[in-house]
Amino acid sequence: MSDVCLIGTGMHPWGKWGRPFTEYGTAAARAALADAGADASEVDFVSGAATVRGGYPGFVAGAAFARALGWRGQQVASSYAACASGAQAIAAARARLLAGLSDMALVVGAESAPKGFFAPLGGDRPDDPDWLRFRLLGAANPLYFALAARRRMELHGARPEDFAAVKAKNAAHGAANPMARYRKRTTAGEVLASPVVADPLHLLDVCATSDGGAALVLVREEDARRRGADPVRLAGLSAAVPEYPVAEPEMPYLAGDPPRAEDGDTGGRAPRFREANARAAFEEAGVGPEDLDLAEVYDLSTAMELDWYEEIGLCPRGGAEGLLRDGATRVGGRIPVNPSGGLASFGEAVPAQGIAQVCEVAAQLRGRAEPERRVEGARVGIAVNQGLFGHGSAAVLTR
Amino acid sequence: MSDVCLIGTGMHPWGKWGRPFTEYGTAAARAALADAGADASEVDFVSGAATVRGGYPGFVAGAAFARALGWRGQQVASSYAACASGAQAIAAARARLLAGLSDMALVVGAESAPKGFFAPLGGDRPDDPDWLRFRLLGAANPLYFALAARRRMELHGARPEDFAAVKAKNAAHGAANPMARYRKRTTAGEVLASPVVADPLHLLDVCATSDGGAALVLVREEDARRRGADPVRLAGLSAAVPEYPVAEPEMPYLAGDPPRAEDGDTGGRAPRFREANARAAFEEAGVGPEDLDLAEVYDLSTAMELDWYEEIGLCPRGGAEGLLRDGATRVGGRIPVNPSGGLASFGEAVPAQGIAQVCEVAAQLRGRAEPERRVEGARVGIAVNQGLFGHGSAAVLTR
Amino acid sequence: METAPWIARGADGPHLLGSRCTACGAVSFPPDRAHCRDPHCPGGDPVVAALPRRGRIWSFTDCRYPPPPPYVPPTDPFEPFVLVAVELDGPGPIVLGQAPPGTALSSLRIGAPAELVEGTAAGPEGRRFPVWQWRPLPDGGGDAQTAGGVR
Amino acid sequence: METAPWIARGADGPHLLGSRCTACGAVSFPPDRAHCRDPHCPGGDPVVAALPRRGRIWSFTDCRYPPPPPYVPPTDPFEPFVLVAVELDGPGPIVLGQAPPGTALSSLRIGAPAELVEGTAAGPEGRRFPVWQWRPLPDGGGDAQTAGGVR
Ligand SMILES: [Zn+2]
Ligand SMILES: [Zn+2]
Repeated sequence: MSDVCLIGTGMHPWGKWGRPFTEYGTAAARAALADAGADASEVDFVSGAATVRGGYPGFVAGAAFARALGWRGQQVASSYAACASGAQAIAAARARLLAGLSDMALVVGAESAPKGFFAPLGGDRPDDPDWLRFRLLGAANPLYFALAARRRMELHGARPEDFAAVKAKNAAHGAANPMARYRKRTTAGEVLASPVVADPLHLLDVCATSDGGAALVLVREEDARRRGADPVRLAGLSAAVPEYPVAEPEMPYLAGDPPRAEDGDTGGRAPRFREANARAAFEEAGVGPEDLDLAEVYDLSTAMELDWYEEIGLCPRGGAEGLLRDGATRVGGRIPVNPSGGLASFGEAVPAQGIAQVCEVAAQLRGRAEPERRVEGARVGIAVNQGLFGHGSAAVLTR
Repeated sequence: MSDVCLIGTGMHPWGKWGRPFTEYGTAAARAALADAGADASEVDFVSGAATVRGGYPGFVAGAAFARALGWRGQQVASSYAACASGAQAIAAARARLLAGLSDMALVVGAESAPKGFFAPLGGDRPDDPDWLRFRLLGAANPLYFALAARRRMELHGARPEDFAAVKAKNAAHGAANPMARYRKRTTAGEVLASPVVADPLHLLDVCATSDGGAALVLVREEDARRRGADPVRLAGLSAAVPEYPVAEPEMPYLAGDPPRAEDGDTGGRAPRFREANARAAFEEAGVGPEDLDLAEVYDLSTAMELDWYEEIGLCPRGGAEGLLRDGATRVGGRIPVNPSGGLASFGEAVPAQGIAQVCEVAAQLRGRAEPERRVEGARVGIAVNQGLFGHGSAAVLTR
Repeated sequence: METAPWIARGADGPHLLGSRCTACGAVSFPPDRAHCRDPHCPGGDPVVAALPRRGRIWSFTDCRYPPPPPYVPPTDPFEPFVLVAVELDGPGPIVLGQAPPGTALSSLRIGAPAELVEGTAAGPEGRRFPVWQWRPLPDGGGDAQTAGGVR
Repeated sequence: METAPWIARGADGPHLLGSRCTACGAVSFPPDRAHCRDPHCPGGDPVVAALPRRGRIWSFTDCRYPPPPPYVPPTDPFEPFVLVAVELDGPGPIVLGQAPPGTALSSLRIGAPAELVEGTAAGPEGRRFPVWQWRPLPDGGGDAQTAGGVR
């Protein structure tokens, strides 16, 4: 099977700009087309990552971006999966290209975020777990992150200082990234001195919400070669739901699933969806965690970054703290994680974030990241994230 | 290129049942799997058509259906395009199958609709044309339908009696369809005697909103043959945006685009997106309008059905009234349109409707429609619809 | 939305503000902000531009039932209103607007001239805001039918 | 939502109502309505079932800033509250719940026992409705750590 390649990436800087999401998305799309050396008229598929916070145009983001860029009768799609929206939009584009249904796909995601905690839509919706968790329990996102962080402390000996060290590492990376919203170094001490949001997590442990936009231009590998582009191979991609039962009460659920009676307390547990997606993407790509030169992981909280180390196979369960403390995941270390600065430096722009992760991995594989945060000679990278409702995605890129 | 085939279809009857959308979707999915003779464990891709009216689970409909059916780690997607959501979900499934990324796809769409006019979400959103059209103009959907209907009367001599005759025809078809919500015959006189909603359209000219669910099981053609299934070929599919400029103020816009200066008043006009989608789907399928045995068209209003006759090529511009008056589009006529009963008999269940149209075409091509509304010996059918924002879709199925 | 969007007063009366592209001249309403939407455009900036305040009726209808929120009916009980689509002179875009209260549906004809007037619309909590409306004009005759009939 | 969902009073005190599959025994909270969610299930119906009212603390945290709507803070000014995840005996599902007001974070330990009590939550316009809460119990010692630590 032929592979699909990225030949152009583009971003609108993250921030709180207060403009419609379409402006960020079209700016990113124009940048991606320019980077690809492609004309907009070559695009025959526009794959939008939708946003639920931009009114109706956000729901039909693919069409909204296509219109803003100039309607040309392109095939169009709009995908939504919360934070995994970007990955699903990329997956839609990859499938069309591999199927030969389209020859050049433009993937775009953008968000214009409200301030503060993410909150559900209005109305009374007692069938909606996302509504119930707020109304019944006040369980905003950071509380879910904090439950997992506390659990990690108990099981693996993580300390608040480790969480803070994740932030310090990522902030140092992000300080050199012109696309990041927060471009200053942060010390672990500053994290620990920031107010506690949800014990054990401090304000600086939890990612903010941002405006931003990101876009990719994708073609089949032979077309990338023919064009003389500077391509990055999208070698593996997975956007899967978990396997039942899922023990953890994943956001936004009120409860997890108990184990099957015949499995007993510990038996028959499928890998968590994050591990499963990473495994599936590695398998498609024909590489493994040992081949990775860098990883972009979804650090909704600093503690969650440590979970990811294990879930993508950088170390065994319980090994993340050691990896972090050894400096292995810093730029310059054995396996840099979030050289972009991660969500710690960006703040989350939901449908754009998964695409931005892929932009970052591509920049590193192309040797184009700023020198201070460059992973020299990188040839294999992964980008992983998670949506609400216990589903997520993983993308493996190779050079 | 191999084709993709439907090997199973399933529906939950349309109505106003007042239950969560996931229940309709899973019921339809189970019916489709049973029809396909497939086990749920064979499905490796769940493609959900999203709903914006079901809370957060509606946005991530693919994952919500996968969860309700029992999470198995399947790849998943959620597509949204208003009324064209179902078509985009089918398109996502087809692409994955053709690319060889998945082997069996389950496409599901379902809606639990509020009563009355569709209204936009809450909040103040002056950047959202769907909000603006209500706040500034009170331009609910039927008003857009009525502007087009009045235009049709002016240009092509349509009469309110013609519109009413469309309803009578479709109601007669739907009366024999156990999946339809309205299963009684309606006379043209009853339509004309119903209250005017937006002149020239009466209450019975405009489709209602319903609950319902529809699902498809798709595999590649060689797998369909190997399974000994009763397959229908998904021979062409298009879900495209229009080409600029679009003269008509399509829902929900406040205005259309003027012609390009150099084109003058009449020149350089691209085909409308509905025509363009139908042409693209015909082209992929290698057939033309002259090969059609039946058509399912999106009769949001009775008058709109007449526009579709011309846009899918059943007759030249201005010929629809003649076709209707001749009885050609009745079951038993030369080219039956909406043998299911159409939206007139179903009422619209947004993300399910496009999938239901395909279920109907498949039922006809398989010779399984109820005798009173069966199109005998049908081998080629089309299903067309339109979303908001001027984009839509067309699917050509062959036997 | 407390103030009227996109209405300005010129010497000859009120008109709409749209955008016009500095490169290709493409006109858009409401105004485009960031980029021209014509895909053939060599690349221009949309600048605010006054649109013609007259045009020809492209189609029309009325609304007999109260639209849902965020529409706020200006009267209680609800009074039906007329909605008109006018193709601006030029030809410019076809722009939707309500007709002034009291306009009879029977006074409208496709192809007949209409002009923009300022009216008021209702917002939440009894607030009013200015909005454009299309007032039908006495029929100029001959070519009106043609102009409106082409598109 | 005016009434407490999924709480019932048994002989030994209040407990949650979940669902149990008639075929495979799968337990779900909140209750499944239409179908069992275990993909290996031969096909059973979810019936309402009382869940154990005790379990072990799986994790816990607190909420120092007021959550956004539809949460309604029961006090003004907002008082931080404690959120607990309890793995029900059985083992049953891990279920989230607030701890009763006044519960100190320092009184909680992963693996320690907890039991369900009825509390009240705030709704719009000053309304209150009953809701389940997790009250930590004096630590039973030995195996508690293990039971809570496995998952
Ligand atoms: Zn231009
Ligand atoms: Zn079961």
